[in-house]
Amino acid sequence: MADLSVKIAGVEFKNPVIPASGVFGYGREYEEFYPLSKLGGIATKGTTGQLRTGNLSPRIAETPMGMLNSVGLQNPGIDRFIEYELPNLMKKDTVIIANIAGSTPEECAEVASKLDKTDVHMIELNISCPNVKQGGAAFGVSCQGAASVTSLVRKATKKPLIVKLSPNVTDITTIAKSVEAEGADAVSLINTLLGMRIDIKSRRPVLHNNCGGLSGPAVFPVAVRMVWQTANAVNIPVIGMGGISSGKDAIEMMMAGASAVQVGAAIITDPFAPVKIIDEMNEFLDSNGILSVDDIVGSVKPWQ
Amino acid sequence: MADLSVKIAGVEFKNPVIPASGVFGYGREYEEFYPLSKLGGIATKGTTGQLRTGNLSPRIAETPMGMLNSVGLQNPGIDRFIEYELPNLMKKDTVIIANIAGSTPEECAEVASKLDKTDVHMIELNISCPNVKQGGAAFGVSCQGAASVTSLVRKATKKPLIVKLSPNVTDITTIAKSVEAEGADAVSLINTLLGMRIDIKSRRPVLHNNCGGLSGPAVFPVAVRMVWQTANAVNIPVIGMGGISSGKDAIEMMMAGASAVQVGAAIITDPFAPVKIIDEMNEFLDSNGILSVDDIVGSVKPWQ
Amino acid sequence: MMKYTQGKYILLKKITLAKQIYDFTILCPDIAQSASEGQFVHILPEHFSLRRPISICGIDKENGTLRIVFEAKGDGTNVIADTKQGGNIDMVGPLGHGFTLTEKKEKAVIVGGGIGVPPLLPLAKHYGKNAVVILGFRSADAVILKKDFEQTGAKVIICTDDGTAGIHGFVTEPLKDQAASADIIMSCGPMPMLKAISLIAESNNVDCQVSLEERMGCGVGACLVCACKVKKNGSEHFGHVCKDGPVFNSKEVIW
Amino acid sequence: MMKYTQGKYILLKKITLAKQIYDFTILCPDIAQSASEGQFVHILPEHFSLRRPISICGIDKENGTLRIVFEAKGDGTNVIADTKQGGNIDMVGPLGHGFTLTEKKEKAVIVGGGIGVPPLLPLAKHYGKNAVVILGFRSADAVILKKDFEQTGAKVIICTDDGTAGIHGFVTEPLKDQAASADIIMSCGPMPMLKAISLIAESNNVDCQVSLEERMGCGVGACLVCACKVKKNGSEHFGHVCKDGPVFNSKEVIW
Ligand SMILES: Cc1cc2nc3c(=O)[nH]c(=O)nc-3n(C[C@H](O)[C@H](O)[C@H](O)COP(=O)(O)OP(=O)(O)OC[C@H]3O[C@@H](n4cnc5c(N)ncnc54)[C@H](O)[C@@H]3O)c2cc1C
Ligand SMILES: Cc1cc2nc3c(=O)[nH]c(=O)nc-3n(C[C@H](O)[C@H](O)[C@H](O)COP(=O)(O)OP(=O)(O)OC[C@H]3O[C@@H](n4cnc5c(N)ncnc54)[C@H](O)[C@@H]3O)c2cc1C
Ligand SMILES: Cc1cc2nc3c(=O)[nH]c(=O)nc-3n(C[C@H](O)[C@H](O)[C@H](O)COP(=O)(O)O)c2cc1C
Ligand SMILES: Cc1cc2nc3c(=O)[nH]c(=O)nc-3n(C[C@H](O)[C@H](O)[C@H](O)COP(=O)(O)O)c2cc1C
Ligand code: FES
Ligand code: FES
Repeated sequence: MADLSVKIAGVEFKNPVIPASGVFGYGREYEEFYPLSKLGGIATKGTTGQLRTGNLSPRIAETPMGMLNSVGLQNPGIDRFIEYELPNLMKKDTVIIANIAGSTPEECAEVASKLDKTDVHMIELNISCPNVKQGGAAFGVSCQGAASVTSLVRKATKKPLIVKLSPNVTDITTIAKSVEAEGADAVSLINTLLGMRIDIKSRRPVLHNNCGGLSGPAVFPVAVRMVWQTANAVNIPVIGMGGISSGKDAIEMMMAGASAVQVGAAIITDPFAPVKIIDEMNEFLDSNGILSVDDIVGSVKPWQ
Repeated sequence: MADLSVKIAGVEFKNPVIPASGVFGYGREYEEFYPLSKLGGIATKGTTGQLRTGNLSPRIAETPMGMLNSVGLQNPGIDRFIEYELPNLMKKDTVIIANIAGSTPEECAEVASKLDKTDVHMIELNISCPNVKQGGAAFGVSCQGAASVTSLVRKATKKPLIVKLSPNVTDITTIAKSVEAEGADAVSLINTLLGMRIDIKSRRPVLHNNCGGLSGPAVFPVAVRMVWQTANAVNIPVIGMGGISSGKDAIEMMMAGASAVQVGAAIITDPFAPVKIIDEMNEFLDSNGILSVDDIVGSVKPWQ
Repeated sequence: MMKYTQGKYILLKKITLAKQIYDFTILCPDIAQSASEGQFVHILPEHFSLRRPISICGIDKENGTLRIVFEAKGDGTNVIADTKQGGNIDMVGPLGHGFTLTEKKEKAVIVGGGIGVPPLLPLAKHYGKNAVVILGFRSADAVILKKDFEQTGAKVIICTDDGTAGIHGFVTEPLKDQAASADIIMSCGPMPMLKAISLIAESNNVDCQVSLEERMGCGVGACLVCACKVKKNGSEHFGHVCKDGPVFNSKEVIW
Repeated sequence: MMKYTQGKYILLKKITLAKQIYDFTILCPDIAQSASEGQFVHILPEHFSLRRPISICGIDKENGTLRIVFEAKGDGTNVIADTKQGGNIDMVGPLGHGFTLTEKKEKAVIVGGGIGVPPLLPLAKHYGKNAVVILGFRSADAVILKKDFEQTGAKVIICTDDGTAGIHGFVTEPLKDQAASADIIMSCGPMPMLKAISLIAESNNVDCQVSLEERMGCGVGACLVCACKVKKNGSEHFGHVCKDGPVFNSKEVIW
């Protein structure tokens, strides 16, 4: 058994596998499959200042080796999260990462400052959602937008702060550097790629929101590339995600430069995905004589 | 049999299915499978001012429902293309689209002006390749880069000019609008998404170029979204591509707003892909009582 | 104890009931043990990313089997339909909030439409001779499970849109005759049918349970993709078909 | 006439030759008819995007069959290996530029290493008793096709890395004894082996043909992904393994 533990921004993880925000709710449902203590950590559903009902259904569509979703940040609001979900999660012997979002930098900061007073281990700031003050463009698609929301949230909390980046950008490294400069302790990537499907019989977009976020194995090569680029551009740890569905995928993502990985779509396909991934990582490390998973982080040897 | 013919920038296509640049060479090999006259058109391998040898091998990697390539514009140069390949192609009773590229706007313009004196039907300007004058960033990732190369090429030729857009951008519609403003007669999209795979045994990137371009069914939802956005943003025709592998995919892309489609990766998987796609489109149109393929272009009814 | 199970289960028996309609008996003792009426299983077609929700049509706890009846409609259900007898079915279950059974002696009017019919069979079994079952189909060749329903002792009324079998017309006609004397109405089928039925139930002041459909992701209530608007305690909110449903009290549904 | 064919062909016979090494006989009259020594077929594993190039190990024009022998190594070849007898193989072929046969009466020294051995069998058949075949394997349990080569009448020399069968050592040792008297050398196997062989051929001034490998896309020469550097008429340029090769004159190869 290899040592799977990793440390990110001062927080110890028993292993580097974390269900991604949005697919795992607050863990209650998956506890009916396996103990949550098996997981390295849990990234909770994105939480905003107030309750949000999200988009109209249908909210999901199948794509080749992937899926589109348009849930749209449905959540009960930060107060309810802190009161009802967080205390339960904090008992589960795993790292709890509260994923947060908002329509304005101020909303994000307010949510963060409420979490600052709780026991939550880390905060993950999702900057892929539209900034209403900037005409609806996502914070995360410009350096300025990303920096301004990061800076405000950074002031609102002393908790380890992960900023989760959008892949729908020309150069993700410039965004990563600007959130690093504003005090992010880590970055996580990738959020979903914007996509669309049309039902050719009804000529309607499958998603009621017209467009949605693409995730699953289809996006894996894009995610590996962005993680590799970002890990080479910043000095803070990178948490990698996007299409990971096996232990080998997780190993590949860590070799590209990720200090830990998140697993999203794969859990929708197979609820046991994260525990299988942990087992498969162990197997790979053991059969290759690698003693600690830490040793493979960023170990890819690029061609010159 | 529905009417499959379409007209783009004044050029008549017998059907809207065109092998994409790079997968079909100059058609010689596929003529050993079926007559090229079955095809709506052919986009030839990207041609530059001089011979190019491309990148080192390996140049291809498998990904979930897709592939990465890093051929790197290997081609014999424009003079050899005009002398040896074009005359042969012009006999094939199909629309010939010469795909061109270069390291500087001037190189692109020079290639275009040489083609201007030939019988080629259309020119497709690939702006996804690095602009050496701008530190190696692709022309196509900034409005300015895209506009400047389009403007120079526009001056060099009276041929119908298609500008082929890169998907590796924050907002493809702004790029599309800027090439429209410089006189492009049509835009085609998407080129490949930048991706990477690592062989976890050797810890080497699978591609000798480290990164490569992702194409195939995996990217289809991203392509549909970008075509839809672009068709709604410009007044010139859009040629859609990215992951099309069936007649239904082609229909979906056209409903999203494409006036014709190109097929790349699917031909590598199945050499007969384009002819199968033509047959399947016909079947769909017939069984749905649609008399002309033109009627479905942009016919998606988005949710409000 | 864990409530949900996931695994690859053996397809024991495969029958074709009508054109593109399959009847599967699957060996899955753990799921069968805890399954109840109106719940569903979530099946992964090989090489797909999303599971397909299929209602439970029969529960045999003794033999550890479940029965499902489904239509091979699109790509995914066609792949499931291609499973060979003896082959594997990747399944998560039992999922969802099913029908709430009342006492056997009550008069239950059970109304099904098309491929919404299968999940109602266990209800007919429960209420037996006290049940009136009204089943609507497109035409005679689409009629399924008639014998199965008759064997429960229930009174079975068949309707077809084109009159090729049973009553010519919609299920709502016979329902109108039965609703006044009903203690409870339970239904599954297309949305317009469910809506019409719930109006009849309401006007007769009879409790009514309906089974809804929505596109699903996780199937367990975590990913929030299967949202549907529901009224509860006067206020509107989003329920989730996979966990709060698929069966809802008709008064909760916002049509 | 069309030169290439693509289709789904029936797997007539499937044998396991050694651990993870499969021997397939495929009914494909159109491909068999035009196939020649050293060419390959391009096989699509179900649900994959890229085909796998596999050399032709036997051509039976009369019965319209091809024989291929391959190792189930990675994901794709494992899927191909799972094809059941009677099942379908999606195949494009015959592809590539194969070995250039000289007159039967010449002394051909044929050298194969590991999974590079199968494409050499048709050569041994051609040269028969005038051929000397030197085959290298990891160990005794990896030896394949020994009997097939012996049946051609050729002299067969087996080498193993660990000495568990035949000569203990590399194929280059016996080759050194044979090269001086050879009219031609033909080889397929790992790159370092091919390089060593081509050096021996050169120092003995014997013509040498080697079969190379490169990752492939289209397999027909159109996509340009299988580039390898070659020398021709003194100048370096990119050849393409799928069309200009897989067999090259060893003097053309840039090692
Ligand atoms: C709770 C529940 C119980 C069901 N029980 C049965 C049953 O017993 N028998 C039966 O034949 N059908 C049943 N259905 C409908 C069945 O799930 C769909 O017919 C099936 O998912 C369609 O998949 P496909 O691969 O054929 O279609 P595709 O068009 O390939 O599906 C694409 C996506 O849309 C989803 N989708 C398409 N139609 C529906 C639908 N009507 N409801 C939900 N998702 C849909 C698919 O699950 C998939 O995610 C039930 C649906 C739900 C929600
Ligand atoms: C002309 C030619 C003839 C061949 N003949 C035979 C044969 O007769 N018997 C046999 O066992 N093998 C043969 N090979 C090697 C065989 O093609 C590879 O072992 C096979 O492609 C590996 O696929 P995979 O799915 O097992 O591996 P994966 O690792 O899943 O493959 C990933 C990708 O890399 C490619 N790839 C991996 N290894 C090789 C390789 N060595 N050469 C080319 N592409 C590779 C695959 O084709 C695929 O595109 C031949 C290769 C070439 C080029
Ligand atoms: C149904 C669904 C809901 C999601 N909700 C959120 C969210 O609330 N906040 C967030 O930051 N990311 C959200 N994501 C994005 C994922 O956390 C993850 O970044 C993305 O899906 C890529 O990983 P994957 O390919 O493993 O799914 C969601 C993804 C899915 C599929
Ligand atoms: C092997 C390969 C080579 C390519 N070469 C070129 C090229 O020379 N010029 C170009 O504009 N696009 C090139 N492309 C991109 C395709 O033309 C197309 O835009 C892209 O692959 C998306 O379509 P697809 O998913 O159908 O493959 C190439 C693609 C592949 C797979
Ligand atoms: S399908 Fe995930 S919450 Fe219902
Ligand atoms: S594989 Fe396409 S050119 Fe060789």
